[in-house]
Amino acid sequence: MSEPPDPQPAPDALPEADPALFAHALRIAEALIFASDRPIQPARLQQALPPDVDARAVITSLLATTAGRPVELVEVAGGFAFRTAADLAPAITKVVEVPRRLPRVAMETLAIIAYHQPVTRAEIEEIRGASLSQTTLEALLESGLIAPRGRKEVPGRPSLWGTTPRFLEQFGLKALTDLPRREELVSEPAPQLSA
Amino acid sequence: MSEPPDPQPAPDALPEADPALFAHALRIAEALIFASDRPIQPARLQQALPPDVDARAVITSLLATTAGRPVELVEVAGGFAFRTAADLAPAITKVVEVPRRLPRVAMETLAIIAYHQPVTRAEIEEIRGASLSQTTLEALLESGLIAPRGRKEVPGRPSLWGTTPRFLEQFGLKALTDLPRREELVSEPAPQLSA
Amino acid sequence: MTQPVLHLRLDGFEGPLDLLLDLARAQKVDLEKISIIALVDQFLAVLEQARRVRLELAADWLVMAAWLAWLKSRLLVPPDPEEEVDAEALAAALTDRLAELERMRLAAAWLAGRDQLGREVFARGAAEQLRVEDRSGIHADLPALLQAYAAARRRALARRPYTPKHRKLWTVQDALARLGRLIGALPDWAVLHRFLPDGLTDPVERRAALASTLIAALETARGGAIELQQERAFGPILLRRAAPSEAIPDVRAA
Repeated sequence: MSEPPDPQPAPDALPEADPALFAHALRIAEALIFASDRPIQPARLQQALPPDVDARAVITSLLATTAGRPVELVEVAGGFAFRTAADLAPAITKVVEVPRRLPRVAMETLAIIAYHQPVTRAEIEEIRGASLSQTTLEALLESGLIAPRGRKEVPGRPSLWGTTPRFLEQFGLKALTDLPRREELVSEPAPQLSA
Repeated sequence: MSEPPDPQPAPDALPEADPALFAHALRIAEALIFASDRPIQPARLQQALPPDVDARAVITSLLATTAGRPVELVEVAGGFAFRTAADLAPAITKVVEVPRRLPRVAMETLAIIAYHQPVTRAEIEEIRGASLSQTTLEALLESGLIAPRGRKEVPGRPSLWGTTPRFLEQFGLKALTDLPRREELVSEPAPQLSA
Repeated sequence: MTQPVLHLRLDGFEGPLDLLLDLARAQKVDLEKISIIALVDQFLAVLEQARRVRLELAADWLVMAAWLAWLKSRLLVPPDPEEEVDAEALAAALTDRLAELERMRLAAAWLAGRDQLGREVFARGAAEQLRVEDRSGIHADLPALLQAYAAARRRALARRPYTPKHRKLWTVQDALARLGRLIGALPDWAVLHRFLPDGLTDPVERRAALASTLIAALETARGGAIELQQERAFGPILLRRAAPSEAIPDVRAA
């Protein structure tokens, strides 16, 4: 608290500030910071305060009194703002499920893994007739729909990929054998594809 | 921001609810209502509270503890929200931008819509004995205070208008029933209407 | 909506009803007790005054003036039981309209007198986002998975380089050899088709073999080893081993 001497003080007043005035300033500060759509800088707060009350001192006081409260004063970029306490976030936030749509490449890759597992990335590329980006594979991995199934004993020992129980769940399958046979989906010219 | 309820209650606390649980519920309620810029309905609050704590009881407690504070809990538009105390407005408006007041015509139109809803534009004009400019209706619409409420099944199928929850919020009303009853709308002895 | 033509006392009135209400208010606090006749006189007087300054008046003012003058005349004559319109009821309806407008004015004033959000009281300026989107779920079903597989395979297959199908064509040499082998075992006339190689499913290959076999048969017949016969155009071509003693009869080939 910087101490602007009270201009019209009772002779016995504190040298710093009139406590009633300071209390009023605290009320103003609390309401203003609450109402502002962006963090309040001390200079901005100062405009709203009685002339003899220092905005910094008010903020310091407010920081102390709101610490540990469900709504705390915090210093953020550009000034001071009220924020709900971090420990309450799980209770007050509402989780809304927004299922993602798999991109086409991911969906095709997943389908190929499902039908040809265990399968290497190179084999997937051959079956799809297009190269496969690492990100697509990683996204599928992250989604929990595929998992590594060891390595193929060929030069380079590439990872083999297969589907997970989560995959069966996602597509409502009891087992992989519930998938329609490949021949029902595409007429393959020759069985030369079982890479 | 209420006074912090004691989180570690004395062992002789009330037998009904676990006081620590209730104190936690109070924290959640305060944070939840504070975080939102729209009124929180008790049902929404209930979802966020521990199962054994009644949202109504928490609200009642919060209403009591925040009364007279710079930011008070108020009941508005079917829910509960924090609002700055009216006496602090002069200080706040020094810093926070204040929207323009609605012109008299718009206020009158709004009152007619509030009391006669759902009501067509022609009916509003009939009551006012004057035509209603499109700008007035647009201004009300833009402010979010009114909204279309279907069409009247008469020739031309004119739009029907009604007030919104935002209207209740704007004027601090719990519900439309908070509006004065028609019988209460009597002029005080000789209100001077300047012409 | 006040037109620029409305000057003087009409300035600031939002139409005839507004003026009437103002005049009625000046009469009595209770609108139910106002004198319609006095009201009409006052209204017409104001209008007259306005017209002296400005001749143009908006139509709705003139309509109201005419209607009020008519109403006044009806109110002054004793009620006629034969009369369809009840002047008293019309006057009462006018009073009701004025009362309703008055109530709405008061309601507007009541609203305006309340602490308004954003003016006298303030809500949380910077709301916090309470909604967390969980995007871990995946929107995909089995049909989509199967379609994806089929689409990927079809596309991959379509992308393969085109290689023309290798055709195994039955040459005349082949046909000659086959004919030579089979002819010895032939007891009687036999159709040419029987001399085609087995397992020819492709129609193109089958026709090629038939042509080669026919040429081979003609060749063999020319050498005198076999006889050919065709009864009619497009009829079956028959052949048999030539009788060793006989001379070559007429050979009618296709």
